[in-house]
Parts: sequence; C-alpha cells; structure tokens
Amino acid sequence: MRLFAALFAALMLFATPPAGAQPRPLVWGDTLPATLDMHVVFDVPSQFVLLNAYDGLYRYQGNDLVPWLAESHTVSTDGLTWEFKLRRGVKFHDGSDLTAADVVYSFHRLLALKRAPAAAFTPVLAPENVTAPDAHTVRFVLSQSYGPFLAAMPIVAIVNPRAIAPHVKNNDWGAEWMASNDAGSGAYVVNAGNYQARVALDMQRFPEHFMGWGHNQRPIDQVRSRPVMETSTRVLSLMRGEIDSTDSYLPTDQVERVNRNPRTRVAQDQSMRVFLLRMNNSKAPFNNLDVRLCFAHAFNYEGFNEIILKGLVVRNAGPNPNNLWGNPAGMQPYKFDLALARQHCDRARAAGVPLNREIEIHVQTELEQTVQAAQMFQADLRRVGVNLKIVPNTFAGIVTATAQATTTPDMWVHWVSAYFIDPENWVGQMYDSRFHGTWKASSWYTNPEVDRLLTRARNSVVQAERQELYAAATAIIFRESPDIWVYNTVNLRGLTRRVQGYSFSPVGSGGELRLMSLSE
Amino acid sequence: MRKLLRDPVASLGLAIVLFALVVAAFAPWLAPYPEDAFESHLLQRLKPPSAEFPFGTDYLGRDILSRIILGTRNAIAVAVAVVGASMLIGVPMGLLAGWRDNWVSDVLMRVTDVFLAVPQLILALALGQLMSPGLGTAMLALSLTYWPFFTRTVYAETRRLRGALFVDALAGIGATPTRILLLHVLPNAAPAVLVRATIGMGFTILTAAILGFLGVGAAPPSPDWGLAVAEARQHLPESWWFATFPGLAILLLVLGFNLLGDGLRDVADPRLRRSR
Amino acid sequence: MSDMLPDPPERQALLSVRDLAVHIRTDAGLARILDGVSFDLPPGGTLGVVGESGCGKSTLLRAILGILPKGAMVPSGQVLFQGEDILRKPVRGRIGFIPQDPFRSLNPVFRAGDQLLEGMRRHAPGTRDDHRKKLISLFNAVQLPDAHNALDKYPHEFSGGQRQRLLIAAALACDPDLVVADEPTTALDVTTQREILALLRGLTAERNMALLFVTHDFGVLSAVCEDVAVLYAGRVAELGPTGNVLADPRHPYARMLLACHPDRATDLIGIPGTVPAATAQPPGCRFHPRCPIARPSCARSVPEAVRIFDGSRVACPFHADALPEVALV
Amino acid sequence: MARFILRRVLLALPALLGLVLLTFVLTRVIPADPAAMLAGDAATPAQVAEIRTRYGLDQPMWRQAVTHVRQVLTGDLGSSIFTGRPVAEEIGFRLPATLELTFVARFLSVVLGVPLGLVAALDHNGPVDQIVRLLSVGGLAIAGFWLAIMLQLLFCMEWELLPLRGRIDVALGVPPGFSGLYLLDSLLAGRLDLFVDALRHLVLPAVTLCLPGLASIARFTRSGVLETLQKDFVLYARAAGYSPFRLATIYVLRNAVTVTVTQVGLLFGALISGAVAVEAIFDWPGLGTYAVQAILAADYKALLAVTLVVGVVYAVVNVLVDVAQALVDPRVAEQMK
Repeated sequence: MRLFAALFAALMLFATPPAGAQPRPLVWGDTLPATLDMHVVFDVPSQFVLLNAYDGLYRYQGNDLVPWLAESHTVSTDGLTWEFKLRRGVKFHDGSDLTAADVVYSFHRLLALKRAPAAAFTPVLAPENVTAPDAHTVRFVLSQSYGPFLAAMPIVAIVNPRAIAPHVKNNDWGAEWMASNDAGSGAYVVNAGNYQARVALDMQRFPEHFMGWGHNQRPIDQVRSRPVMETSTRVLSLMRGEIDSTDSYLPTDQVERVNRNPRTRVAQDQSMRVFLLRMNNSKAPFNNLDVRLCFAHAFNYEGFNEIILKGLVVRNAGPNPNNLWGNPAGMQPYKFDLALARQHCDRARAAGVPLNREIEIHVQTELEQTVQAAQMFQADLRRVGVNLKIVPNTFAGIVTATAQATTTPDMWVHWVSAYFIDPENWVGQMYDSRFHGTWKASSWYTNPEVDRLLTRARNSVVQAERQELYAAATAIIFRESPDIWVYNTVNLRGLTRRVQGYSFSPVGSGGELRLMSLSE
Repeated sequence: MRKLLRDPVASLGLAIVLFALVVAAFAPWLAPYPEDAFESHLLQRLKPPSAEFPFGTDYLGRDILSRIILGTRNAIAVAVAVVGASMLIGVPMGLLAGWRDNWVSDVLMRVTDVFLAVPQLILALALGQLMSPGLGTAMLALSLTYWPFFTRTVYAETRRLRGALFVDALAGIGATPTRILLLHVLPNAAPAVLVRATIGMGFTILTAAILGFLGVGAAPPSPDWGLAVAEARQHLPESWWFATFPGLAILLLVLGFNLLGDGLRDVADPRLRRSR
Repeated sequence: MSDMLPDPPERQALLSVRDLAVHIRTDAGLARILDGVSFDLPPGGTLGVVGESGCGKSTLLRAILGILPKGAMVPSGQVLFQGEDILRKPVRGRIGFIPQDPFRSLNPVFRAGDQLLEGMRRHAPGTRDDHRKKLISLFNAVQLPDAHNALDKYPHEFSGGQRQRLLIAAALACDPDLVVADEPTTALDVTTQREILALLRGLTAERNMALLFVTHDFGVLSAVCEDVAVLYAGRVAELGPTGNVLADPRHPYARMLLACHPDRATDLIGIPGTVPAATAQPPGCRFHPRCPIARPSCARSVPEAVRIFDGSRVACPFHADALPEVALV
Repeated sequence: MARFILRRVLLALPALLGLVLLTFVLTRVIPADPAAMLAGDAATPAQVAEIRTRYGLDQPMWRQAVTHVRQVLTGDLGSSIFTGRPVAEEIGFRLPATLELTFVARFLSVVLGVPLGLVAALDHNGPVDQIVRLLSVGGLAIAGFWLAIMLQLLFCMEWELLPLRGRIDVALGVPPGFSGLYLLDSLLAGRLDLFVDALRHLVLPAVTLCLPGLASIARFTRSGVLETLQKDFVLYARAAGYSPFRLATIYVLRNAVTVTVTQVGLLFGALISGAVAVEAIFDWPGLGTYAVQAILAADYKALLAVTLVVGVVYAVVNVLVDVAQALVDPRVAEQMK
C-alpha cells in the first residue's frame, strides 16, 4: 500500500512535463502513407513524404505549378517532346549530385514498378523514351500528345540510384528497402532507424537542400510524425499540445472548439477536394435520368453544408472544383426540392423503373461525414418513398467492388482529392469510359460524345482549347446528373499556435514543412 | 426458481433482463420519438439532456433515449440469434465428442481447440469484412466464434454423465446411443448449457457492441448502442451524454444477463451451491 | 435443563464439558446439533464417544478444539480445560488432534514438514531445528519408515497408514495433555488399524495424556477406552465404564444398538425409523419416536439422568424395563 | 518436467497448424482485393491484374494455401502487401507494445483480483462478498471501449492528469534497449524520467484492460478459496493452530490459485482480443491496431501473421500455465509423468 502511494505521488509529480527542457520537436499528427516508396503509393498521406523527403521536377505552390528541380521546360508544337532543364548544384541526402541520369532512372523505376503514381504516365510514356541528352537535360517523348503531362510532373519523386543500388534484390528496383528508407534530396531526411510503418516517422532538416533556407529564419530541425488513428483522440491530443497538427479532415464540429483553445487554431483554406455521392449508372434504377434527377434534388445540400458542416465547405455544382478552370460559365447547382424530386421519381415509376427495392449506399465507416451524409439522405428520401440502406464499408472494399459494373454498389460516398491540378484529375478520369474499372470512374457513366470531348482535351496542349473542351464535356455531364456533387472542401487542419508559416496547397494539403517554423 | 429469487443479486439480474425484454417488446410504443430510428432533425443536434430529451440528442438531432429504447430490440435479437446458432452447432458437437473416445471425438475437439485459439475479436473483425459489414455478418462472426464454448461445456457434461449408473442401465436395456444422448444425457446437461447460454447472451451483446463500435457491426441508422458510442466519440468531451447513455445501456443489460447467469450457476451446480 | 448433572469433582477433571449446546442456523431452520451435553475427563483418562453419524460427535470435537464452523452458536454451556473456558478462548498446542481421514487432512500442495511444523512454530518453545528434531524422534516413535526424510516429502508420497502415523506424531508434537482423535482408523485397512490403535494407546499411556476418542466402532472402543459416552441426537444417552456399558447397556437406544451389531454398530439397521434431522428434533426424549418402550410422558419432558449402581448414568427413567423381544432381533 | 513441457508443446502443434489454415481460408475470402489495394488510388485495371499475377493471387486457393503453409513452416511470414515491409519486422515493433500492455494489465488483474476474491470468500455471503460479487460481475459487463472513453473523458479531458494516447511522450523519444518493453528498457537504461512517462501512458489502457480479467480472477479465487476452506486439511490446520491470517493467505490461497492460474492462461487470448478496441482508443501501436489496419487494408499477409502470432502467444502462455500449475501443485506434475 505504501508502495502504491509512493508510486501515485511520483506519477503526480511528473504529471506536468519538466520545464526548461530542449525545445519540443514538431509533432505532426496526420496519417502516414503505407510505405515510404513514393513510386509505389500515391494518395493523400503520401504527399507528406513526397513533399518533404523528395523533390520533383515541378511543384505546386498554392494553386500554381512552379519549376522545382527543373529550371524550365520546353514542349514541341505537336505536344510530344518535352525537355526539362535541371538546376545545378542539387544534392541528394548522401551528398551526391542530382543529375539528369538520376531523373531518367527515377522514371524508369516508376514505369517498371507500374504502381499507382505511374498511372498518369503509362498510357503515353514508354521507359525508353525518357532520356538524358546531357547531364542537365531530360527529354520525354510521348506516344500521344497529353495535356496534363506537366500538371502530373510533381507526382514523380526523383530518387537516388546510388542509395538504392546496394539494396536491390531479385530485380525489385530496391522496392523492399525503399519501403522504409529514404533516397531523396528533399528538405528533410528520414531517420530510417526509428521508422515504424504507419506509426512513427522521424525526420530532420537537410541543411544542404537546394532551395536553401534563406526564406525561413527559424526552420524546424526535428520533425516527428505520429499519426493518431481516431479523430477525437487526434483533436484532443492537439488541444493538449501532444501533437502540433491534425490531419486535414478536421470535423467541422471541432473547429470552434479548436479555435477557442488558446493553444490551437484551425487553418481554413479552400481546397480542391470534391465530395460526392456516386450512382451506378449502369444498373437500374440509376440508368434512368429521372431517377438520377430525383436523387439530385432530394439531397439537402444546404442542411448538410451549412448545418452539419457549419458552412465550412463550399457548394460545388459539378465534378470539377469551383476554383479550377474548365467549368462552363453560369452552371447553377441542383437545389434541394423534394416536390421536384417526387415529380421525377413518379415519372420514373410510371416508366416502370423499379424504385421499390432498397437502394444500397456504401459509406466509409472510418470517415464520419460519409455516414452522416448517407443518414441525412436516407431520412429525406423516405419522404419521396425511396428506401435507402446504409452499408458500412471501407475504401479498400469499395475500390475492389468498383472494379466491375456488376459488383459496384448502387451508391457510395467519397471525395476526389487533388492529385494534380488539372480537370483531368476530376472530370477527365471520372466520366471518360476508358477509365471504367477504376474507382474514380465508378459511376460507369457512358456517353460517346463526352468520351470524344475528354479525349480531345487530354490530347491537347493548348490551354484555351482544353478549357473549352472540358467545359463542354462538363456541361453535358452536369445535365445528365450521373452523380450527386455536394461541395468543394475547405481544408481544415488543426494546428498549435506555435506553428508558423503554414502555407496551403491543394496538393499535399499544406504539409510542406520547409516553410514552417516554431515559435516558443 | 425460488432459490434464484432468494438471492438478491440474481433477482436483480432477472429484474433487469425482464425489464429489457419488456422494453424490447414494446419499444415503438415506449420510445418518446419512435420515428427517430430513421429521421434526422438537424436543427436540434447535440442538445444536452433536458425535459424534452432526457438523455439529450445525437449528432443528427435524434432523441438518444428513444434510440436506446429502440436499440434494446437489436441487442436482444443479436444475443438470441448468436447464442441460438452457437448452441445449434456446439451442443451436438459436444454430445458427439463426449460420448466416446475415438478419432471422431479427437477430431472434433481439435477443431474446437483451433477455434478457441483464434483471437476471437480479430476473427470476428475479419469475418465482418467477409461480406458487407452489417448486423447479419456480425452475428455470423460471433456465432462462429462462440460455439466452441458450448462444445466444451456439453463435452465435459457428457463425459461426466456417460459414466453414470443410469446410462449403463439404459444401455443395458437396449436404448440406442442417440436416444440416451438426446433423452437422458442432454436434459442432464441442460442446466450447464442454460448457464452458459445466459452468460453468452451478455457476452454477445458486449462483443456485438465492440463490433458496432469498430464499424463492422450494425450499420447506421440502426439505433445500435455500440455504434452510438462510436458516433459520439468525435463529439467529446462537449457532448458527453451522447457517449455516456448508450454505454450505460450496454452495461446495464450485460450486467443483468451476467448476474442472472451467476445466480443460475449457483442453482444449477449443486457443488457450487453448497459453497454459496 | 441438563439431562445429566456433572459428577462432583472427585478427581480434578482435565476436561469438563458442562451443559454444552451448539446450534447452527441453516436454510432449513435452526439445527440443534448438541443440547445439554456434560461429561468429565480426568488427566490421563480415556473416553470414547460413540453414536451414529449426525449425532453430534464431530461438532463436539470441534467445540473442544475451538474450530466450530462459521455461524455456529453456543447458547449455553462451558468447556473447561484445566479450569479455563476454552469456548471463549481456544487453547492450541495443549490439545493434540488426530483427524479422521489422513488422506484429506494434509494439504497436497505443501510438504509434510511445512504443515506439521507450523503448529509447533506457534505453540512449542524452541527453534525450528529443535522442532524438526523432535518431530523426527516422534516419527521414529510412531514407527514411520524413512523418518528422517519424511518432513521433506509431499503428502501424496506417503501411504495411508504412514500418513496416519505422521498425524499421530504431529498430535503429540507439542506435548499436549489431551489428545482428541476423530475416528482415526476408519480410513485404514484392518491390519493397519490394529497397529495404529495399539500405538496410540501405548503412546498416550506412556506420556500420561488423556484421550478423547470418537468412533462408532464398539470393537475399537473396548480396545482403547476406559469410559464411553453414547450420543444420540445431540444428547448423551448413556455414560459409564466401557466394559459395563458394552456388557449391559441400559439405555434402550444403546441396548438396541449393541443388539444389532455387538461389535460393529456402524448404523442402525434393525432399529425402526431414522435419526431425526437436527432441525426437527422431537420434543421430550429425542429417542422416543423410535423407542419400543416409549410412554406418553417421554414425548413431554426431557428425561433426567439416572445414576445406576456402577456409576454409569443413563438418560432414561425406564432403563430397568425389559425390551420386547422383537426389538432385539 | 522437460518431458512434460515437450508433451504440452507437441499437443499445441496441431491446433496451430489448424489455425494457420483456418486463418488463411478466412483471410482469403475477404472480398477486398489486395491487388487493388496494392495498386493504389490511381491504378488502371491492367496494373491491378499484373500485381495479382506477381503476388500469385491469381493461383487457385489450395495452391496459395500450400505455399503459405510452407512459408510459415520455414519461418517466413512474408512481406506486408500494404507497406511492402517484412511482416516479421513489423510485428517485431508491435508485439512488445501489446505484450507490455497485456502483461501489466494481467499483473493488475492478479494483484487486485486475488485479494478481492480472498476477502469475498472469507466474508462468505456477507456484505463484502456481495459487493465483490456485484463488482466482479459488473467488471465482466462493462464494455472496454466505453470505459476507455469515459476514463479519457475524466482523466485526460476534464482533469488533464494523464496522457491521452501513445506509449511515451513524443518529445522524450524511445527508451534505448533491446526488448521494446519501455518499462523494462527505461529501467535498464537508468532513465527514471522515461520510466515514469511510460508508466503514466500505461495507466489508463492497462486499467481498462485489466478489468474483465480482474473480475474473473476475483470470482475464481473466491470459489477456489471457498472450496478449499471446506477441505478437511483446513479444519486440521485450524486445529493444529495455524493463525487465521496465515491460513487464509498462504495455506488456502495456494490451493485456490491453481484454478486461478488456469484462468490467467485461458483469459490471455481474450486479453489480446480485448486489446484491439483499447489500443485503437489509446492509439497504442500494438498488434491489435496492426490487425485492424491490416483488415481495413485487406493486407492478408499481415493478418495471417498476426493471428498466427497471437495463436502462438496463446499456446506458449498455456504451456507456461501448465508449468506454473505443476510448480504450485506437485500432484499435477505427478500425473503428467
């Protein structure tokens, strides 16, 4: 008993961390990607590693694409040959120089592994067509003109072949080693010894980074990434100062509270992440336009956006984010109108569309908002006589199911984030039937005219022409209402107030550490 | 029964279980807002407990008391289904394995061991992903992991009873093994099975709640209690009532079944009864 | 309301039980296990207590040893040991105990020594080493084979007879003035039984220890005890010198008991009816529902103890009456 | 004793093999397609198909099963198809976290449960007994995840006394050491500050997790003590003059704990399962969260390995339990000979 009392006293004594210790490192509480190999993963969390440990030829700063490892580029008039001039004096973390050969190696590796980030390139780029005419020039010859080529350039991490070479096994391009190690040139160096997949990633500043540190008077030296799994724990850990940042999906309910806390704030930035409810257009009842219009008018956009999400999102009329080019002028979003919805549904019923069966809507259980949206929709649809059944699922499960039209659920709820800033990322890959079988194109929408317009837009390199083509395609798609587009995300990231210099970009959700500093 | 009622703790359990059964049976009439099983009322979301909403409202503005009342049905239905299915698998296997010592018995018991060695919740989670997650899947997963307990119970009882004099006597007058097992051994094993089933009800409600909490159990808008706690998490600590009351409901009902099971065990097992 | 007054203290009694009643509250009601039991045991004396199962023998022992079960009440009476009331304050060490079942009386998970030395540690002077030496010498005295290593063995490594020897040695370890033995030989086979009894008798006589010996075996009784008390339903039916009681029992119960099984009265086959439950003792003489010579008065008042010629006391006013023949078949 | 242990180990093997096969079948019928997961967000169907071939996922199920069993038997758990890292290595990081948590939780259950059971038995049917009974039944009735949240609500949010998540304060770093058990490592390194911090992080998850075990152990100890108290040898020991305290704590308890020891083992599997929700809530980087992540990511390699490891831990603990039982009760060893 005395022992217990002593123990308790000791615990209380240490209840407040000892003051005057060395400055607390930045603790990043966002989700970590599955692996550190940037040629293997390509999703929202992977951007954190991509932006900080690696560099690409170009990079997004805000909504703008700026030259990064490349100084400049040229493109031939037919849009097939692209040449990038590299900066001089760029060093990898091991001190070796970054040359054109390393860029070529990186693209070869990417195209050989054929994993997610390669998807934007494989249709138009063969490995042998990436070459280095000299030590500071990289040449790409595409098999077909490809408009979004430059926009997709920041996806590709340039890796150090000399770091990888000793670890190559069975012709795997060093994939096993790269999963937990760093072969980059980025502003931060991964401490591979402490790395635990999805649990802990420690990084320290790379003083020799080619962009220099002149822009930042007090750069952060030590960064520890500690993903917090549960949303509520994440928010509370932030408010108690255990972590310095949440993920960028901070629940809107928490915004006020985080802002009220003297230690924390919420960074709010309009992003490019479209929230939508999908419909499987290949099957009854959603192969009927009236049904789709009925559903589009039965969603309480204002209630969801303004009350549940407290107005921290922006109503988005179509598949492309509002704040991106390529939208037709004057597109008026669908309105919540149950009377109109009922008319459409009645007309569909009269035409013999089976609307009496339960319609399944798959939600991502771990993402609360998808559940809330479905529940609200369910309640409203009951008033027009439609039964919605909510099926909990995971992103993995849904991705698998959407590989075939027959296994794709009636409906499902998700976001389309900014992987690169180009309408191709949204409307292009979502409604061109050539992408059927990928989750982005999972509404199985087919319209030859739209296919034609989107292909032309993809293959053009003339901005004005592309703008027009995407707008024309979007206008058609909007009228046919294949999905229910709800809002464009305002990125909400909780931060401790000691984090300074946080600067948002839709790609990477503002996770670029190079720009940040800590005030004490 | 009288013995059970004389035990204050067990009668408390019985009272809770009976209360829950009544609530489940008349849920739509007892709930102040029965339509809150499906409806949402966004304007009154996350209201603290008041006279209008004794347990407050949840994140879609639904009355938590109503949803707890409506959820009782779910909880009990799951428990009954899972325990029933587990008994259907487990009891015959236990009888079969316990009757003779041969390879059939060995195989059956080894299979049981395998299922017992499987980390239960992980198996349930994996199975929860097997088909689309939902209450049905959760029930299947729970039944698949719970039957070995019945097998073990019945196995032990059968082995104990097969050596009993009356079994020898029955065999002597030419009763078939099936007849002996079903008409004589099974009724004698029934008290042990009953105790196991009662405790299993509580256990199942608890595990189903965990599955609901982890997102592979009941699906929204089901007024499932575990699901409600999960939904409530991101509204803590402000909306404490949202997590607290559904959790208390789980606690109370499981407690009821466990107390009842505890009391039944004392009544059923004369060896332990002596020590009570 | 004692049915048997104690003797005038001719000899200074070592153990004097006076008007002892023990009641236990049970689910079925109040069980009056013992009622008004009185007897004396002089130093060095040997008293046998006989009776069927359920007549209160064990409870009597437990009262003397101070280990009555939880919930037992003593509404009246005293147990004086060397003049001290040991019901209020049990004595340890000065009373040795030999339990009924050597198999179950040792904790299987401890070595023999750990268990037997514990009592000495608390109640006998000297160091642990002294205790060990003394126990080993006692083991030799009780003819336990391999006495030297016995302390380090586990109970399951001894045979039944060996275990009983072990326990006899343990009972003597603190040099008690009284040894209480609870049917110490029933669990053993006949040969072993005889040896153990002889040993016990010899050892107690040699050390001038009094012996209180509970049994339901008349044969054992005559071999060991000077005096005998016959218990029925929590009361002493008859008390007197063993030889006399066995040769000429006066209480109807004792007479029938001995008539059935002259030397092995293990149960009451032949006596109609059953021993009453302790919770439902009949009024008056507790034997009267089964007694062949019972009269109406027997059901009304508790019979007074009657002293007869040889010093025996009999709790039956009609002890001189003949029993009908049929009752003695 | 060695033969006895060997026999127990051999008995556990078929169950483990069965477990390997069972989990294989179960994990492979999860409809989420690992190949699709691997290929990632922007993959084309052709890319997915190629990955399926590369990982042998297009082979018939039985063939995959044979390959899998062969790999497991040679000690190769494979690489996580999600993170691309060797599963054994990943589990190597995670297992100590779970073991530390479960051991501390189990330790708490025993040191609190045994005395509770004892006092309940000694006050048989008295008020203390009834209270302990209510508590122990209640302990089994409480939903761990809910209790965890309530504890967080009070100790972390309202009173801010204890940390909310994780094993150790991020700023302090990881204690140097080989075992991965932070309490042990920090003590060995002489870092009291780390030890205290790790302990503070352990308090709430361990308390949450110890409760069901505590309840069962209290129950089993109680009935074990009650049963032992009825034994003749207790009567004899009382007559021989044991002090009541010594009688209760040593003489009786040692017999009673044989049952309890078995329970400790049987409950160990449940404990690891129970850790799943608790780990998720306290963000404890252990096997439970690993399993959940593996399930969500359709990472069947990882899931197989987790189930196998948990099965092995379960089997090992059961062997240890048998050994412990043999040590407590010499008759058990006797029977096993």
